[in-house]
Amino acid sequence: MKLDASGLQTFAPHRADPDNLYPDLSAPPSFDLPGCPDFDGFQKKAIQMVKPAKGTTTLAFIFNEGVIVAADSRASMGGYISSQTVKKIIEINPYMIGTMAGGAADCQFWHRNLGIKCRLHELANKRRISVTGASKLLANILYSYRGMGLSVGTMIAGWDETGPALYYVDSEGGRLKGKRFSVGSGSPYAYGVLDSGYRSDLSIEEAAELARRAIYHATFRDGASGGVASVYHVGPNGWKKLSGDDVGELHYKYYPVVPAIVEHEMADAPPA
Amino acid sequence: MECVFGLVGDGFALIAADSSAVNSILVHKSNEDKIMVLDSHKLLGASGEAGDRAQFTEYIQKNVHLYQFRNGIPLTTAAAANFTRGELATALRKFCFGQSPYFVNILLAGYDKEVGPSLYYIDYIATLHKLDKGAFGYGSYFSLSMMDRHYRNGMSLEQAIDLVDKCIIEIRSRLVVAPPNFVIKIVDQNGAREYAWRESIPSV
Amino acid sequence: MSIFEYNGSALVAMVGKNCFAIASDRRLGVQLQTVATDFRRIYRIHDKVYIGLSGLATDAQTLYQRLVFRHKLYQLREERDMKPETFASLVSSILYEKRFGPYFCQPVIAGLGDDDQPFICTMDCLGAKELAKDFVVSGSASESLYGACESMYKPDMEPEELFENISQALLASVDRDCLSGWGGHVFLVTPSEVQERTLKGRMD
Amino acid sequence: MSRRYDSRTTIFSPEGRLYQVEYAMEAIGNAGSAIGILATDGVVLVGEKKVTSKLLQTSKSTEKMYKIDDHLACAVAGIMSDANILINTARVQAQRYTFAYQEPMPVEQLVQSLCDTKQGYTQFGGLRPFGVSFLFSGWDSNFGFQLYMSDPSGNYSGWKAAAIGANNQAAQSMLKQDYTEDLGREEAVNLALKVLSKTMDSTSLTSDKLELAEIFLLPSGKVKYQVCSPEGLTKLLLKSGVNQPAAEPSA
Amino acid sequence: MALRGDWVYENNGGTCVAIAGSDYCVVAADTRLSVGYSIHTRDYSKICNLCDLLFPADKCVLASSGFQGDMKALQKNLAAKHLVSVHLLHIYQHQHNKQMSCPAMARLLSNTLYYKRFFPYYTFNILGGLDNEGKGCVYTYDAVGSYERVGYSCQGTGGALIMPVLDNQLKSPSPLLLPARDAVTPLSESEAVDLVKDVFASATERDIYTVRFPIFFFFQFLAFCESDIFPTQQHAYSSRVLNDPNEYDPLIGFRLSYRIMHK
Amino acid sequence: MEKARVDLPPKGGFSFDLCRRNEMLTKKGLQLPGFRKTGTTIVGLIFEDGVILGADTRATEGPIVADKNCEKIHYMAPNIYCCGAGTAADTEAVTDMVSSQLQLHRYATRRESRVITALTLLKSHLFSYQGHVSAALVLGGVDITGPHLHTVYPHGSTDTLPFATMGSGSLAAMAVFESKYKEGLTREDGIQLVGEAICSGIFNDLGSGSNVDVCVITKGKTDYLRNHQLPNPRTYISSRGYSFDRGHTEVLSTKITPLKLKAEVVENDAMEE
Repeated sequence: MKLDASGLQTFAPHRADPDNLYPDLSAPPSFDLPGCPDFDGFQKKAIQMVKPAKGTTTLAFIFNEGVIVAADSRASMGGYISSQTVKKIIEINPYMIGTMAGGAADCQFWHRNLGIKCRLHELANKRRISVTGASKLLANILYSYRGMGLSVGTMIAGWDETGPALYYVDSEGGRLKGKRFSVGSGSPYAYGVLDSGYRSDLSIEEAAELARRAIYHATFRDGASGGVASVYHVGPNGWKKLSGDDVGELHYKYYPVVPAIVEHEMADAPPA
Repeated sequence: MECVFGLVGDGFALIAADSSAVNSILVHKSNEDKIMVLDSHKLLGASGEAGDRAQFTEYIQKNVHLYQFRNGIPLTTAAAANFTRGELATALRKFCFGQSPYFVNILLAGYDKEVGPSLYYIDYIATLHKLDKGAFGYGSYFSLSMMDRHYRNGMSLEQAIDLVDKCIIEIRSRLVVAPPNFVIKIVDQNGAREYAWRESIPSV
Repeated sequence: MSIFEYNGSALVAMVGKNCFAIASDRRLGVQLQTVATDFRRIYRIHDKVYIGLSGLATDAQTLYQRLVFRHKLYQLREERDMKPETFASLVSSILYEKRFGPYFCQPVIAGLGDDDQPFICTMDCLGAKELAKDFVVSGSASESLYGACESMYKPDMEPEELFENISQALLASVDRDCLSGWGGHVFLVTPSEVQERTLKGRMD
Repeated sequence: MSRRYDSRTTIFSPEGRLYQVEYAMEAIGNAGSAIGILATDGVVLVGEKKVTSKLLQTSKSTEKMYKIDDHLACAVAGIMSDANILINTARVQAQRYTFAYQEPMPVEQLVQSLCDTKQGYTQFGGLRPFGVSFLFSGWDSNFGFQLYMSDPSGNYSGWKAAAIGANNQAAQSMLKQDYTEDLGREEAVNLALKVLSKTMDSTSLTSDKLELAEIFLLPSGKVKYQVCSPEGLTKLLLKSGVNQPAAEPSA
Repeated sequence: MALRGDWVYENNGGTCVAIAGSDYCVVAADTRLSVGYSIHTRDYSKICNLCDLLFPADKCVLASSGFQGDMKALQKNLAAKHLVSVHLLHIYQHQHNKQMSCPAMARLLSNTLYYKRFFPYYTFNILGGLDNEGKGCVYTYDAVGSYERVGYSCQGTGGALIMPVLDNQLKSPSPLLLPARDAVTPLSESEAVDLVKDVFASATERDIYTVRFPIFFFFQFLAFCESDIFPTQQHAYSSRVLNDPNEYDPLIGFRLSYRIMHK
Repeated sequence: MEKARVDLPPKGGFSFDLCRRNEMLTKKGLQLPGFRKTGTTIVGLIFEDGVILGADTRATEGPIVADKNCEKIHYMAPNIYCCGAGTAADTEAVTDMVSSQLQLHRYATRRESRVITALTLLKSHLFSYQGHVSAALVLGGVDITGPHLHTVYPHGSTDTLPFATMGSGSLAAMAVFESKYKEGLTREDGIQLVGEAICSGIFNDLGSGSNVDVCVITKGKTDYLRNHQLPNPRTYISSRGYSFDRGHTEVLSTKITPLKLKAEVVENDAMEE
């Protein structure tokens, strides 16, 4: 069954060559489907075997100075950590960034795809796409693959005419506009710290510190999060990466350890 | 949906637990006190299936009392915790049909003269660990990071209660099936007692 | 997720020039949630025999308590400490007794035998003994530990160098495992003294 | 007339006595004596060794003194084979308590549980009572240093100083005169040796006829049970001037 | 090996490692193809250099472990796509012999893997080669196309065994750090080859799928260094085949052939 | 109030009290772990004046080699040895149990044990557990009635053969035996053939590896050639090695406890001062 892969239009340069040298490769690429009766069973077994990288902590919130977006950088496959240096905040364009949670491949691919679509929107309409529009594009694509096993939990943050905007989009087709979100296996831990520290009148530095602290606490308690806590700030003239701190060092900054003490225990021998 | 969490402060230990007794989607009662006073200086906060929780905690309470009557001296908190863990572990292996193993997670807080306050985490498969701050249930996700953030060794009672309130507010705002009411009990050198209730709806 | 990975653990024992080192991580977790970061997995049976218990924490604790029970009686009756080889057989028989309902716990035993010959051995959860001359590993990070130790091990290391190698092997391996880590704990035992050190590791 | 009543251990005689228990006490009277003294900073147990042939090769370091647990020891007077059974039971009870509570067993509870075992043999089962008296010494965090004495009837009582075995009445009365509340461990040892030397019928007191064991606290706060070596004992005997002037070298 | 009903995948074992240096990149893989407990062949290369008839893409090499059937299919698919893109470039931008650089090939591989998202290629890939500035680069993938540029990586059944050692030896601060920290001085080429040989020997000891056959062990290195700064038009690279496949390396006791493509 | 039943004197046999809890854990979605298996190639053959047994020395846990040099040839009696394949714990335990039974039997009969006794004891034990005790054994020995070689399967069935192979490498080993075995082999040829069979298992079967153990049993003499061949030395020792200088690992806290040295037992004379 051929799937509607319109979302997949990679705009290969228009071919003038009529003799269609490479027939099958010229058609827009579409997803191969396993020709087996039980598609869901197949997906479950394949995913279990392939164990795509998963597990993460990302958060974003709007405050008076704009939007703060933060994420960790660990990808794990089952119990094994496949990487500690995954870039989970994806720069869609200078005014919009997206976060990656759930399946790493799904997020990477569809964010790249979204970047292409936004660029085309700019070329077609001579003005940057709004965050609402971009998040709607992604939500529609993900919804069209609903039930096929995609796993994406992403936030689209940016600054457009209406000012700072933040959307949460996931692979179940959900799309929520909001001021404060955290996504991923470490999100409840992040929420704990985020909610108690959040004020809309935070300075940029305070907001960045709050985000960094929330990511750090998530990495401390959640096994699937760790690596580097990256913090971005989206202002009127686009996003800017504020900091990237290794959570291993952050821990000893927040909870400094008294220098190594050498303690000699009394010998068991009774007093001579 | 049950939330139990506890922490150790300066000269005291406290346990907070939700107080809703639920059965599938029904809330039978919202002021069920799930923290039992084990003996004069010990609190036992338990979460898990209602039947198991009541049965097992009372079984432990009666045995602890029996020990005190028989030997004249109360059990230390460490001994009570290890005793509870031993009972839970052996109960898991009982062969009585129809009785599945106890499904009960326990936080045991106590005060001893020499050792001071202490808190023990015993999960339903009888893993025992002494710690300064611990939590069970869905609420644990929110309260653990909150406690990590604001907990200091040797906190005063006011600071601790303020932290507990923060946790409760966080649970109420973020947990989908958040229990409305909580009971807080503390134990220090003058004994174990109920400290306060935090009720967001009048108890039914 | 296998039962061995429920709590997460990492254990390694390495032999040096008539000394040995046994090291473990410090995490107690419930699947991905970290409950405590000061969990002790290595126990001292007596001055010259240490045992590390990886796998399900509750079984590790029960097994340790039963081993102390049996070893104490042996000590009282024989008026001497158990040799490591004998102790390994004791552990193997206790594990094999539960062949069809096993303890989910893989012990690593390290000790100084008579005339201070280092002895290390590990078992699977049924008690199949594996005596090694260089190193033994176990836990949820065992695959990484195998690779790390295989490369980093050198025969006849001095105590100080042994400590550095075993710590580097442990830290490098737990940094590749979600379920273990959060610091390290190393016992370096030589005929004249025991050095117990806690390592500063990544806490993520 | 009393013969008819003593064949069954669990039957009272018309005068209200359990003959088998009394006979057991009689048997203990013949065994080597043992003295225990509670000092302010420890408990001292001294015992008289009956069998002292140099050909004897004992597997155990001490004949009269037994360690029950790290914080608990006992001195035995009576039939040794019976004693071994009871000592093993005591050791298993102590480990069971530690297995359940991960704490050392309080001394009185152990003595109580052992005496319950002994009492069983005076009321049911039709078996003869154990011919053994114990002096239990130990330390626990509830009551500090303690000394208990138990006899075949299963009765036990706490003592500041006590004697069991051969001519224990004489030893007991001597102890009553000389015991003072503020005895330190050294004075307690000297007193015990003095009392023992008087009650023992053997001519001279040498280290191979004696056993000395102490329970005290190490500076690190841990309890220590320690048996005194023969050399240490000889020095002690000389120092406390207990033995006869002609201290011929011990055989 | 009877196929089990509808299940079309198999794991042929084996391990591959790649280390990127300042001006070289070492890619190594073992040469055993096994199924279950038995060995199909001892002489199967998991490394392919994606070259095709017209345009030898010598800038990067793909090593992959897992199901070798999928790997063959992936190679053909990738080579075909590469041919199309280079050919089209050739036609429309009049750039002859314009090679697809390693980062470009990496993106192509990621998309190719993702197009099979619902019927995945069961291969765990490593792409090693040189980027446009001639620096070594290694890209590591999961099976459905998530990829990332790293300094070193290893995949396959021995992967978990080798990775901690590489971490320990090649630890460099994460590229995500801000303020950024400069990378630690990478190993020289010979040190890298030595490290790879050692980790492979360790993996061989402990992983039954990683090959170890003392007499005949074909161990293929393909080390690339940027060829000299060649004029845009003329495309030349010098490849010094160090030694012919049968040379017996006394040090490590097995047959070794590696190609160093030098600047 | 003590619970008397903890650790009663062990009444022998298996205790099943953890089964219930393990069942509950598996219901919760946790899988049971695989036990250490000896992938194994074990062989035995009869030669002119006795029996030769051979085994490899690799124990595996799934794809990982758990033990590179384990002993698979177990002592049963001075004149009887037994190679074990299958679950490592089962082979070890069942051979230990039967060897102690044989020892008691020798005390009772004051005669050398017979291979048939060992065989019957093994097969009845394994049969009573219906294969759940999964041990596949090659039992060889020389007794009063001459040399014997048997194989025992986990379910309790046995064969009597002139040459036999078991374990995952048995096919490779049997190929060598089928082509080269002949009656009345000399001792050297026998050992050489057994070594060759084990090596073919080691190289062709992934479950077997490392070294070759051989045991030659003849009338009145048994020599167990542990690590008879070492065909797989570690292939490469990195010239650089991994030396970390002192203090490379950051330490949070150190506690040093001196041990009483065994040499001078500190005997105190508390009464000294």
